[in-house]
Amino acid sequence: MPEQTPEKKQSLWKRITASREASLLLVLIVLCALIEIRSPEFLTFSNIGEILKNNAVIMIMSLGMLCVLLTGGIDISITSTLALSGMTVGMLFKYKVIQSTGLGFLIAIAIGAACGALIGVIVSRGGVMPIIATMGFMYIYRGLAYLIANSQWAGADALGSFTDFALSSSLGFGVINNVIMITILCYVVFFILLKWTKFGRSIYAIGSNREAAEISGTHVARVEFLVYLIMGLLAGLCGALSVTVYSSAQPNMVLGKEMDVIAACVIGGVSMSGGRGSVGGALLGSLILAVIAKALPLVGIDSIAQNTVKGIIILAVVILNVVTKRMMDRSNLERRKI
Amino acid sequence: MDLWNVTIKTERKARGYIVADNVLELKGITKIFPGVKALDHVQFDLRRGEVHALMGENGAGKSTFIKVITGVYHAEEGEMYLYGKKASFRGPMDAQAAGIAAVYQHPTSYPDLTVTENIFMNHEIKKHGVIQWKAMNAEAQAYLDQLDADFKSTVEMGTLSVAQQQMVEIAKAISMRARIIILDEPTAALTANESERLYRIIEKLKKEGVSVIFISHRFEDMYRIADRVTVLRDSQYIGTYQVSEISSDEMIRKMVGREIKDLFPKPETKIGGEVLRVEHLSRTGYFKDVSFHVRAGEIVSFTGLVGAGRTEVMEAVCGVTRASSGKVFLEGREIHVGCPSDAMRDGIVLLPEDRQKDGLILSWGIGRNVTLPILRTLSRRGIVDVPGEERVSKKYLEEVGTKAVSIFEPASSLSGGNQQKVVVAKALAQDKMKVIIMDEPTKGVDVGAKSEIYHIMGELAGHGYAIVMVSSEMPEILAMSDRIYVMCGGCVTGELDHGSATQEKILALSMSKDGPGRENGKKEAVANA
Amino acid sequence: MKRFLSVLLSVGLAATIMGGCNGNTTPTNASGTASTSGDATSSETASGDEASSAAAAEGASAKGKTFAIVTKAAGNPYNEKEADGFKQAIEQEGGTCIVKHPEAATADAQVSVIQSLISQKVDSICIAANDENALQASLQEAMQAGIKVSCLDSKTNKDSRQVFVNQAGTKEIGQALMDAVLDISGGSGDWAILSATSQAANQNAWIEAMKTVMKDAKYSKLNLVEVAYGDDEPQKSTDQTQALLSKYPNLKVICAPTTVGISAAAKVLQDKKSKVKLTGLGLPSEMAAYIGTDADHSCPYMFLWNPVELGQLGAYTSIALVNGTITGKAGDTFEAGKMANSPYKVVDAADGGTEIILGAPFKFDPSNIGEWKSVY
Amino acid sequence: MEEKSERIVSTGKKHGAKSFFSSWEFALAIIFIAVSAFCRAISPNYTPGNVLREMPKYLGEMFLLFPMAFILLMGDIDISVGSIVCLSATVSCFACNAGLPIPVVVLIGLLVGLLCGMLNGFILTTFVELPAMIVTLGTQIVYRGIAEIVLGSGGSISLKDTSGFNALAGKVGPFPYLFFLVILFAVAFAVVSAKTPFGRSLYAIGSNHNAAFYSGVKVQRVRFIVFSVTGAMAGLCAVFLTSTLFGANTTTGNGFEMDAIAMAVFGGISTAGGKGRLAGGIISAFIIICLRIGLGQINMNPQIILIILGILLITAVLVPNVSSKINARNTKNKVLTRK
Repeated sequence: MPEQTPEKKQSLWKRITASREASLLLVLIVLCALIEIRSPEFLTFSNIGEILKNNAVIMIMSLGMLCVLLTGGIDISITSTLALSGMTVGMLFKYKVIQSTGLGFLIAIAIGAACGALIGVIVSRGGVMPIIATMGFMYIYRGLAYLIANSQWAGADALGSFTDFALSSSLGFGVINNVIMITILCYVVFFILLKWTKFGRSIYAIGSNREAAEISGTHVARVEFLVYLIMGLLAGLCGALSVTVYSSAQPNMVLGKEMDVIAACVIGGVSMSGGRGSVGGALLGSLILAVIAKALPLVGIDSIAQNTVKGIIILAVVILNVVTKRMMDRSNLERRKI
Repeated sequence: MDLWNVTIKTERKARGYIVADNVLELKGITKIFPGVKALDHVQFDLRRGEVHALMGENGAGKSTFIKVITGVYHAEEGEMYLYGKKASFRGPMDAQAAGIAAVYQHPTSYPDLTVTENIFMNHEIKKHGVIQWKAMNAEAQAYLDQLDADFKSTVEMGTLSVAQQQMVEIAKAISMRARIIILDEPTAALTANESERLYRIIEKLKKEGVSVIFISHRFEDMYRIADRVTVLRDSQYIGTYQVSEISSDEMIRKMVGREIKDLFPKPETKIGGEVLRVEHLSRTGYFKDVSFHVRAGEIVSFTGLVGAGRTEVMEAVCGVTRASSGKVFLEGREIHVGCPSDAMRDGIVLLPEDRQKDGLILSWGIGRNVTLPILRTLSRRGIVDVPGEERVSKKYLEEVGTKAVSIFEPASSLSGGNQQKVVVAKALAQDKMKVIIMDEPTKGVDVGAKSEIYHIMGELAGHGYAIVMVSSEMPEILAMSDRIYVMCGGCVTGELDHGSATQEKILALSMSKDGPGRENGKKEAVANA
Repeated sequence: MKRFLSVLLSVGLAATIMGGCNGNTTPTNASGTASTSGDATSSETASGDEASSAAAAEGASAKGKTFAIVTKAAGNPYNEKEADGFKQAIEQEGGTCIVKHPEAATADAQVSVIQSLISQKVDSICIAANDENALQASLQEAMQAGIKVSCLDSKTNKDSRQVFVNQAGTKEIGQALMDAVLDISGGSGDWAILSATSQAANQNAWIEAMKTVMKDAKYSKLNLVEVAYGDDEPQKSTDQTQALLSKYPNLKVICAPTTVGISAAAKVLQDKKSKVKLTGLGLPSEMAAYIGTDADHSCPYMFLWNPVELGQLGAYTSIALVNGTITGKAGDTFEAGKMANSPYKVVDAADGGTEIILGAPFKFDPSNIGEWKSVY
Repeated sequence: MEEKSERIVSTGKKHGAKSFFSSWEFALAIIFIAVSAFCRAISPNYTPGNVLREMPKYLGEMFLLFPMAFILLMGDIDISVGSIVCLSATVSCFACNAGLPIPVVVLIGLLVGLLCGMLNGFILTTFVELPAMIVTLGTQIVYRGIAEIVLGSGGSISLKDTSGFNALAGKVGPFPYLFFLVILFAVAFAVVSAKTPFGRSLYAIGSNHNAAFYSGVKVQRVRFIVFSVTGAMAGLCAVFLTSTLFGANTTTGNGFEMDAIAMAVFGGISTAGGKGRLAGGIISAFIIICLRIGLGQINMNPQIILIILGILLITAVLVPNVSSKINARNTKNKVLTRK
């Protein structure tokens, strides 16, 4: 069996292809290198900063989606949750109900968490298929966002000091922009959560074998509930973030981006049937998508072709993964002596 | 050598030494499911360091009883005493905390996670909330070494064979410092020598003063390992006996509630011409150069260790997987089978090993299950003739004597034996059938049903069907088969006929060399499905 | 299975036929419709009595009639202002107003809105089209049903409208924007356009106009490097702007003739303290923070018309069409209440149809932005 | 413990009158009547004529519902249909503007859809390990992307000569052709799913695809066929959409996949596969359509309509689950009290 052949026996290439993260990192590096050759201004500090800042929302939400997918679920309501919380905060600032940035974030997160909790209850207690439950809430939360907006936007002028947050780097010790800093923090927290805490492992356990998890005393319903709550919480945070980053709150914020988040996770090697996937994968997946989106205009591919390229890359990555796995299995079989 | 000194290494508060003689005692346990009484005032007691067998037909309530002990189910009535103190478990966690560990029939493992994680799931080694991977891996490896396992603790569970997975489960039980270990049909999936290894482990545990509850359908298990035996029937408590003082016939009577005359009815059938011939069949990584033939009215069995490639050969013959080389002849004519439907068209029918997963659609009525393969023949102008369909299914289900309320009863509600009968009926319904391949036909089937299935096999042979049986159970192989092919490491290592076959010969042939695991094979079959 | 279908069909027909009988007995008057609509719509449609009281006060040229305005999308303040203006005017004239926002900013969604309005037997529809041709079928159906159809802000093709209420002559807008670009760039250099969706009729028209204006010799030193599309999404607009900046290092001016695009671009430029300057069409309330001539403001000045007035003009046009004052032929004239340059005249439009022009685009600069940002 | 006799006693028809009246489809029929009556009450314009006139706009999406129901029955999902609609609408518009006769244009539309569907099917059956969700997510982006490229910077195309497509939008009395076509397909798909071996194999695959495979169902072939058919139906939907929009643009068919799935699920078809009947999906589709029309006629805020639909969807799934849980508890108590 391949697993029993000692690691050192495997060539470097094998080890890279064996680990999804490693191969993705390779892809990312090659990608960046190619783009850099085409347009040298790509890998500048400011440019990378922009990439991270503009995609912070996707990157953070793919963390939540990672957890959801790990339990074998899915959540397509996240962007609606984002819009609802973001819009609410925007309006609160517009009508001078609140002034403090911190409070704004707290409210956004609270709203997001509430939305997530509701979904969590419906899914974990009500036994509704996640895709259906979240599809329903996708309509509901988006609708609520529109109602709250009541055909108003919160522009830069209305938001006032709240928009400065995305510009300053007070959290990043004056070096790293706040938004990027928050992203990094989220990733650190989730890395620890998933790898080194009981809760994290039970998420994997549920996705890997639900019945076993129940029998061995994992509180499946509770964990599932928490996972959707966390997802909502992150979506809420992202609501506030995208308001500060684009210094405008509009009810149709990031419409349809939930698919990008899911795509990021899947490219990152997260299995949609649950149990498999890692924070590193989510990071690389969302980074690859971000780089592509940023790079296409730079390398002179008409931005009209952007979606096509994105889609093809998604397909290519997942198919490639299957092919390599099959090849490895075959070579293992052939190595067996009969 | 002492198993516990391994666990002492871990800083976890050692439980006080047990003095009570009765480690575990249950009185008047009653468990009720919607519409069904699964346990009716069952009693049970377990002494320190004893192996207590729990016997009974499928559906007698053994598994339910275990789940009550392990806190998965909560009994409506009855008390449980642990070390003399009254105990009631709110959930599995309580049972684990109380030192009760269960190893279930189908290992309840996490295929995507490593062996270490499987062993330490829900009792990870943590330092202020942070999981200590190094320590866990090391400790897990130590347990595996104690059980002289042949795999690493960092391996993914999904890649292990059933026997290996069971070993992990036992390691898990030890890691929890369990004083009471429950083994639910551990030997069902094991071959003779794998079982032997398990027995040794159990004896080791006994010496440590661990009490073991042992569920099995195999009498040889009970006689080999158990001190006392408790029998359940129809969710009722029948009695508890000293194993040394009870004969197998008595046991059968107590379990089945009636006399079973000759368990293996092997009718004398006249053997006709050759029906199926397989020549030099090979599949990379699974089996090589396998040749065999079956004649009409003949029962040919394939045996060998798990992983010898028996199932894989049959799957290749029936088109579940593709063979990489070799020829298959049916009545002298070469046939090319690409998928099961091709095989059925030609008259080769496979009764898969895992009838729950591959044999039946559990949520469907048994009638529909029977007619699924023959719907096209049952439909006029492309429309299924439902009354006709129901007639046919009823006919064949009765022919094999399925016990069910109606043909609309979901397959999931039937006992293992009856499910197997449905699968057989499904095969019989195919009038083209010439060869019937039964993969472990009596696996997880209780004694009563077993003999009935043997009867059916005999009748089929009588009707001139060519029968191939894949089995690991010595008694049935020796009793039922006209010829026996023994496989090992993907090759046929010998062919014995009814007269000359003995347990020793078979074991010798099946251990002539050690073969690869079979799990990947199963996986691929699923992938192709 | 067939049983279910038969159940379904019979039930369906039964219900609708039953409906039919009642339908004939009850007189369908639209104000009644409006008032049954519950709180959901009270925010949008006039509650009947208010309208009638207003009608009593005025000479009531629109009394008892129902006028509908269909905006491009919900949740957009510009559309909202437009609708407000429309509503004010209609209610002053004593008519009933229905404001319809489509479910999404697509022609597809607008079709069902129009269909619904036809069912409600409104007297006129004034629509800001999401697609120039896609609405033809339904709007023609509406006209056949005797409904007067006019467009405002963003036109449909000439066959699917009677007249187009144009916020400002397409030529004038093109001219104004080009002059702005010329002035801000200092007469020469690279400049780019950041538009909304690539199929927005009015955007494309203005861009075309700018290109034609640019043929003039005095713009010869200006070099239009790219037309980018931000799809009226803040994020996409931001990405596109940043892409423009990194692609064309010596870019001088960005012109964004879209309210979403311009505010997104303004933010990018202002945050980066970029030397690139911005102009275009934007809402004062959105843009106030960015307008200024000094280094830390990204937009020296921009243009827009007053959407409220545009809505009002739309309303008076609808009324005029319904009362038969105009038929949509070039040369017709009509009174538009107390509006500035009333009476208005119907003139020939570039696409062969006719249009009514509100006036020249209005320039917003540091001097006047303060007063306007609170208005719209 | 229920009595198990030696012989099988076939207890008559399973789908007896009782199970019919307790079936989800029956409940839906009731809801449908209720909704019609409700709309009738709130809007005086909710007349047969008006409803039939407004319907075609929504009917087109039902072409997606039928095959989507099949896909869900198999436990798969296809979220690329909306994009297929967009692509084949675009292509057929170009074809029409190229002056091809309308039948050819329609065929081209269908063909494009079919090809897209076949590509989905091909990928899914060659790489069986991949979940349909992610594959169709990929193709969703690609198909719309191709449409965007074909449409170019303008982002939209409109028919030069609308006469051909106008003919498609024709009517017999108050009934548009589309209506009859939908009914035709509804019956066809319903019969196939309920009465034919093929339909039975769909349920088999959805319930346990291993067992289906071992029982001789050509699982992958069935999947390929269904996904291809889905594509073709999307093409049909596109053609009729074009006949109302006289053109196509990059937003054409946005969110159609979600609508189709919602209709099916509201109709009692489980996304887990193997459960539900097409009839339910069809009735629920009409419920949703009528509700949209009715609420539209009273000028309700479209966002509120969406919220209502969302709530309906969730409750439709939640209620049966919860009630079954309660039933389970009750029966248990019965047993307890009996002894």
